[in-house]
Amino acid sequence: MNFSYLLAEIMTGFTSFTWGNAVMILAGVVLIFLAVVKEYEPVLLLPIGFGCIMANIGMSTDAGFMKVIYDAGIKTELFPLLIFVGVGAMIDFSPLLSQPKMVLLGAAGQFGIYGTLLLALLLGFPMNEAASIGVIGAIDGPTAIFVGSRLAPELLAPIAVAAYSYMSLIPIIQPPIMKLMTTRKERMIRMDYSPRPISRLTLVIFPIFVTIVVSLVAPDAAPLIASLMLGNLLRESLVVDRLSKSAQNEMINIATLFLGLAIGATMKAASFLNVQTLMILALGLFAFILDTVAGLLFGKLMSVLSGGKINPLIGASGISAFPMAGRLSAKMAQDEDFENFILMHAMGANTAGQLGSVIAGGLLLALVTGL
Amino acid sequence: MNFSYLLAEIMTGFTSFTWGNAVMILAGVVLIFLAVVKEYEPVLLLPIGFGCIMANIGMSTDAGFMKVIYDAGIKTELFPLLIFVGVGAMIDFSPLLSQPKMVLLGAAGQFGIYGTLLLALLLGFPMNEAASIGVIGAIDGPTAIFVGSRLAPELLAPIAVAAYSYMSLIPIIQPPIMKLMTTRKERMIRMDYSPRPISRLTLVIFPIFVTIVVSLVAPDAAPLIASLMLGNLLRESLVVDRLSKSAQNEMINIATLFLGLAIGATMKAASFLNVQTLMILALGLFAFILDTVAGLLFGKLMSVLSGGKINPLIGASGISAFPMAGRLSAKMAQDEDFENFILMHAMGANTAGQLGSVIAGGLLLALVTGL
Amino acid sequence: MNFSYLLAEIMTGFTSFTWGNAVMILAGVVLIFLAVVKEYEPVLLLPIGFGCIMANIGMSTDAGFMKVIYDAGIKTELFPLLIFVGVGAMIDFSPLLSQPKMVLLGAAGQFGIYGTLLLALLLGFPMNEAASIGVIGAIDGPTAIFVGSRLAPELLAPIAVAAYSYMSLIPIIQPPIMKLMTTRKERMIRMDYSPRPISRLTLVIFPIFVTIVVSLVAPDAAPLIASLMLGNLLRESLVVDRLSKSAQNEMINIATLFLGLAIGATMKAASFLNVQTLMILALGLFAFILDTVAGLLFGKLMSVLSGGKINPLIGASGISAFPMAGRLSAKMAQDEDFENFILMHAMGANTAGQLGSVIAGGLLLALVTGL
Amino acid sequence: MSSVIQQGLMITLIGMGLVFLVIIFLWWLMGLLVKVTTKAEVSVEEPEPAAISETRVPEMAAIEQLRRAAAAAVSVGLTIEARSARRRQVKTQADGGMSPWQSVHRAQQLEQHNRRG
Amino acid sequence: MSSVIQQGLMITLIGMGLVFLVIIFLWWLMGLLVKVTTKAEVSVEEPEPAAISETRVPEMAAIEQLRRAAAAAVSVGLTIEARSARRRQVKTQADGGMSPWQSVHRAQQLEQHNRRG
Amino acid sequence: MSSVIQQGLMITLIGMGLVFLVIIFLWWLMGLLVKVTTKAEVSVEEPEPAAISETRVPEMAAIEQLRRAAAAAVSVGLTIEARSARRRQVKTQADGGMSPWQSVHRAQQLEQHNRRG
Ligand code: NA
Ligand code: NA
Ligand code: NA
Repeated sequence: MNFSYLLAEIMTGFTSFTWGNAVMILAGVVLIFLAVVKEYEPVLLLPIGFGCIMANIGMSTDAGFMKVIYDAGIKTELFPLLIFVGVGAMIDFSPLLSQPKMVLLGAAGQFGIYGTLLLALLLGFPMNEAASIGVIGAIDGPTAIFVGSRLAPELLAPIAVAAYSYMSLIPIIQPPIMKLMTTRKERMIRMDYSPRPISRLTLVIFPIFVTIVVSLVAPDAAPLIASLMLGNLLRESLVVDRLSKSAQNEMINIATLFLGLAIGATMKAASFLNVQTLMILALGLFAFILDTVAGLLFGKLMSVLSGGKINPLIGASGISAFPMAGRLSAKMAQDEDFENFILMHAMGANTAGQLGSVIAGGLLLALVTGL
Repeated sequence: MNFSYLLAEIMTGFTSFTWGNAVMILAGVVLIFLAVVKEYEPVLLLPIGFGCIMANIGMSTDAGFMKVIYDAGIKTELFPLLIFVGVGAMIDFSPLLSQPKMVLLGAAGQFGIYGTLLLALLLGFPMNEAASIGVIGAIDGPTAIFVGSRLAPELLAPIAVAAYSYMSLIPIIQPPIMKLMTTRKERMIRMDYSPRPISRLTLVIFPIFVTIVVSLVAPDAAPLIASLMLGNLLRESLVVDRLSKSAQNEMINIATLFLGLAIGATMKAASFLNVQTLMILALGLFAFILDTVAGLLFGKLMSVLSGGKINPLIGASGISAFPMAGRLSAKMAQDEDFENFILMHAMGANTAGQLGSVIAGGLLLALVTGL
Repeated sequence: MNFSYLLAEIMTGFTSFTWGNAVMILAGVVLIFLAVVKEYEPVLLLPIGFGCIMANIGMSTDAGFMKVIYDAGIKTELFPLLIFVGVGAMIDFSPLLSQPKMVLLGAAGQFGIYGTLLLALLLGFPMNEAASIGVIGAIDGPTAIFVGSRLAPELLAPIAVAAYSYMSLIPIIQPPIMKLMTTRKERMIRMDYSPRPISRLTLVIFPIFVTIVVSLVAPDAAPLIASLMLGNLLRESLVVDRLSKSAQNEMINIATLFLGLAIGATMKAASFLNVQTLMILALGLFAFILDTVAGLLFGKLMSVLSGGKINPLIGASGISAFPMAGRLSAKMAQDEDFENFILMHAMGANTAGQLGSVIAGGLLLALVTGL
Repeated sequence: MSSVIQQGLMITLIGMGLVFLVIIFLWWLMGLLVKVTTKAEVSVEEPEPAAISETRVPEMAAIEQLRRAAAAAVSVGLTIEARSARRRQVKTQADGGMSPWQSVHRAQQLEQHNRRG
Repeated sequence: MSSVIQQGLMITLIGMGLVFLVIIFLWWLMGLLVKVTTKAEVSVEEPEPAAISETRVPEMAAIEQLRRAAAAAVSVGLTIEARSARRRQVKTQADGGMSPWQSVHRAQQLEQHNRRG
Repeated sequence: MSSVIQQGLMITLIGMGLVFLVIIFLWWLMGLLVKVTTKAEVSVEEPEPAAISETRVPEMAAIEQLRRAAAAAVSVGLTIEARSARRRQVKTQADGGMSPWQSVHRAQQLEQHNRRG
């Protein structure tokens, strides 16, 4: 019986611990701090933070139960899709359907994808990695994970972390850009909301149509759009309330918890702590800024074309990041003038951004695969 | 860089689209229409319809996430069994236990299985396929899927679609047969309901006994009966309310949603749109009709033997299709005479039909495998 | 067509039935009886009992759907970990944090592990099996299953059955030992409860600290402690109520149901009914008794050292078995003197026992693996 | 007649025969079970007879009364209102797949839970 | 300019072009859909027109009124209280990711459920 | 003594020793944690001190009072009623695995949630 060997076995936890692990644990603690104290998207940041800690005290996705969860939910793409079913069941498309032109803002908010892709290429990333980084600019977690895990699975950790962290930091990232790019007068533009009536029939047909159209145009985005629209159909059909509620509650909760943990558990110091990760985090921030700028510029263009009837702030909601970006635009307008209530228009643009992100992600996947 | 190749990649959605796909999408839309507007079993028809649409725009069970779901839930037989746990937790066997002779009606309602099997053999189907088609006559979704996927997995799509669609159409299929085969006088027979008291002890022992007996007699049906009776035991034990509620809610909801989607996603035009499918759909309808006729005839026989104390309508509840068939029989009696309240007897026959279907399905599996 | 062969196929259920199966079915019925009538931990005993019946009428974990569930949840260790997330979300560590010395009782309650290990070695079990049997003395289901399935998977069935059955029998096992080992005067000691205030910050930091510390010290226990503390963090963060509720409800319910079924389904007569099993059951009972004795002795020691300010009964709560043991100690004190309210102290010791069990289990795993 | 059809008829005969056999056995078993458990409860004085021997007679009687009351109400001319009320009632039962017995059972269960809790 | 950057620009051009194309197509489709389904409901007398043609105008008007009422309240000097009330209201909407329309829709749904049930 | 038993004793010694070591370390850590976080809250004036420094003292005091009140009630002769009332109370706590502190905490949590929401 070898006592020193036994001691070594007992000490493995300490002997395999590195400074990098300590740094990453600190990063995990910061994420949890942001979640708990600042309440930035705690439902995601808390599991990611905890997963990050786990990864650096021996429970990464390399082996063990976190690998089981990663393989079952991320590799199969099930978690992002289950989350999308739940998100779809939470989305009300009637603000968008009653003012269809808002859908254009959902296209403008995708410029960040390609701007970032180009910058990443310039920085020397190969095409597949550059595209994966660009998709952070879709500003939509499930889309980023879905596309990223197909094009460059080795970069999934920093991409997902960037996507979700910046999304939760939107109330910090967007306002200065909004103030810089719009005049006070523009922000005070009131928008009339006298929408066309939307019938239940429309709301039921819409998700079916969108599924078919987008799946034909961008087959690579088909699973994403189908999940989102399935959730929406469950909601709008009004006849499967049980399923709709399950999708919005148990299903999305559990999928989100494990998605967050699994993403966090990929953040092992050995593979995460490097210059590339820092570059991706910087590029991700760039994507968020570029998206916001493009959205606002397009908002200003629409404002001018409409003869000043459109508040350009709603352009910033077109970036996706549903529903945070929509709420934020409405809040910015109200901060200028408490009577200015543009939430409905902002949510219209925001749901359009959700559609636009999925479409753009699917097309990007097709284009890069097709090269 | 090959631009035309890129274009081809972008256009795959359209180039691979066929007329058959369009027809199947239409079929999916019809199923959703029946679910949403007619409210025929929407919890199942809506996911099946949506799955059917998905299968024909590139998301069939051949690959991708629908294959993951299919392999995880249908191939392993988990989804039908999870659903049965939930169904068992919803069944109250006390009406049956307080009038045990009703259980005979659950045997009569299985003639459709064998009648259809024989007809399918005559039409040239091999034995395993004929038996799979016959099991549509069990008129019970999980049983049909369980037996079908073992005997003839290649026919699972049309079998499951037939089983679930006709089940949701029972309020259309059964009434004309009921009116044709019973006189007004028969339908007006009132049944006294002064049942023996059923103790909690009985209700707890019953599911355990049934599990043991049926598993020994029809081992192939063991998983089905065990799941059903496990759910019932959770319910009747009164001590695991948490588990019983989970089985009746989250578990059955999510299993149903994904079962429906996966079944629908097998309905790819290339493999579904053919004469065989049409024949199976026709044979399935025949099975439903034959079951109803046999049930009613046996009901009439029991009515005569009892000296006119039994309303033959309850025979039609013996086909299974829990709980729709039970409700329908009661409604038909009440339509003749508003004071005629035979719901308890009909539910007794209906739960007997549920047992009979599982037993018959298991025996069929054993017999065909044993040939 | 061979009729006798068909008959044989139909009779397989009976021909493969043995006396051993009958005995095991009876055992299953007894477990269900304890669950339903005596209400001893019905959430676990009922599924285990039903699983035991299933295993002996052809549905063991050797094949079929029970194998699917076993492989998905026990082999991957997911079920015990999911249950721990839910348990963690139910634990309030503030009684422990406000009287930190109570944590010592959580160490004392682990002597049973090693005492049983030694006894099992004396009885001729090899080291890995002896350690697996010893871990019954952790008196914590998930820990026993986690450690047992790694060290001696072939013994998992009797170990898990012993762990859970005796845990549910704690109200019968502990009281006589408590009465025997403490004087009436000791049991009547009142404890003052004027705890230090525990801030939310403390409660949030605590699970993170414990995860890191225990994972470094006992890396083999890392998944267990991380799951438990993740659940606790979900609870104490106060910002992810949705996730916390899902963990405490749907997730733990479904994991518990299937864990119980799968454990029960390993109890096939052929592999379960033997002398070894009886020895393990006897050794398990010994472990429970030894743990209680050690806990009480340590409680008496602390009582003496504190100058009679500590009621030694709370020592019996340090064995883990959260939350039954904590409640029982409080009840015993109250039975002597209705005014004696030591529940908070007992729960402090009980949560300490939960921590101690996980740590002891992890260290045992490391030591035995390191030999 | 081809051999496969013969096989089919054979299977039909054995299959339906066995179904009826098993069902008839269940019939006998159910009768026996109800008889034995009811007798057991009467003869044996168990420690907690209230909890276990709780039969459903009173509730059934209550519902029977309710049914009769509704019938009486109808007969004295309140047909339409009663009908709609009844329909609502029946619909409610139907929706959850619950018989009145089940709902009474549920209520009982809840009550018992409260009593326990 | 390197070939990979050229590829990138190409992809950007095609990608953003297609995104705008698809989105413009959706714009047209949404307009058409709303027009057709609204017309269909007006022209066709369906068996259950109430259930299907239930539009959201009245609720929207109601919320608009609510908004105006709040505004009026503010203008007469109840600024702070109303503000906090409003904030609470907005926060509530925000928390569940629900617009007022959604919540009205939910209520409707519940009501309808009750009507059915 | 056979070698395997020696191994067993060795493991027992190291195992229990380490368990006590780790637990004693946790004891120290818990003390430190409570001290530091309480001090931190007193010294640092944080933006939202109310939300974070919310301690549980008042509730504990309240429950202590409740306990004393019950005791008083018993002493004046209402033993049986109070006992059953108390038992019901204790049972309720036990069932959900919740201490009174936990339930207070829950209430707090709910309240806080409402405050936030
Ligand atoms: Na976007
Ligand atoms: Na049937
Ligand atoms: Na222990």
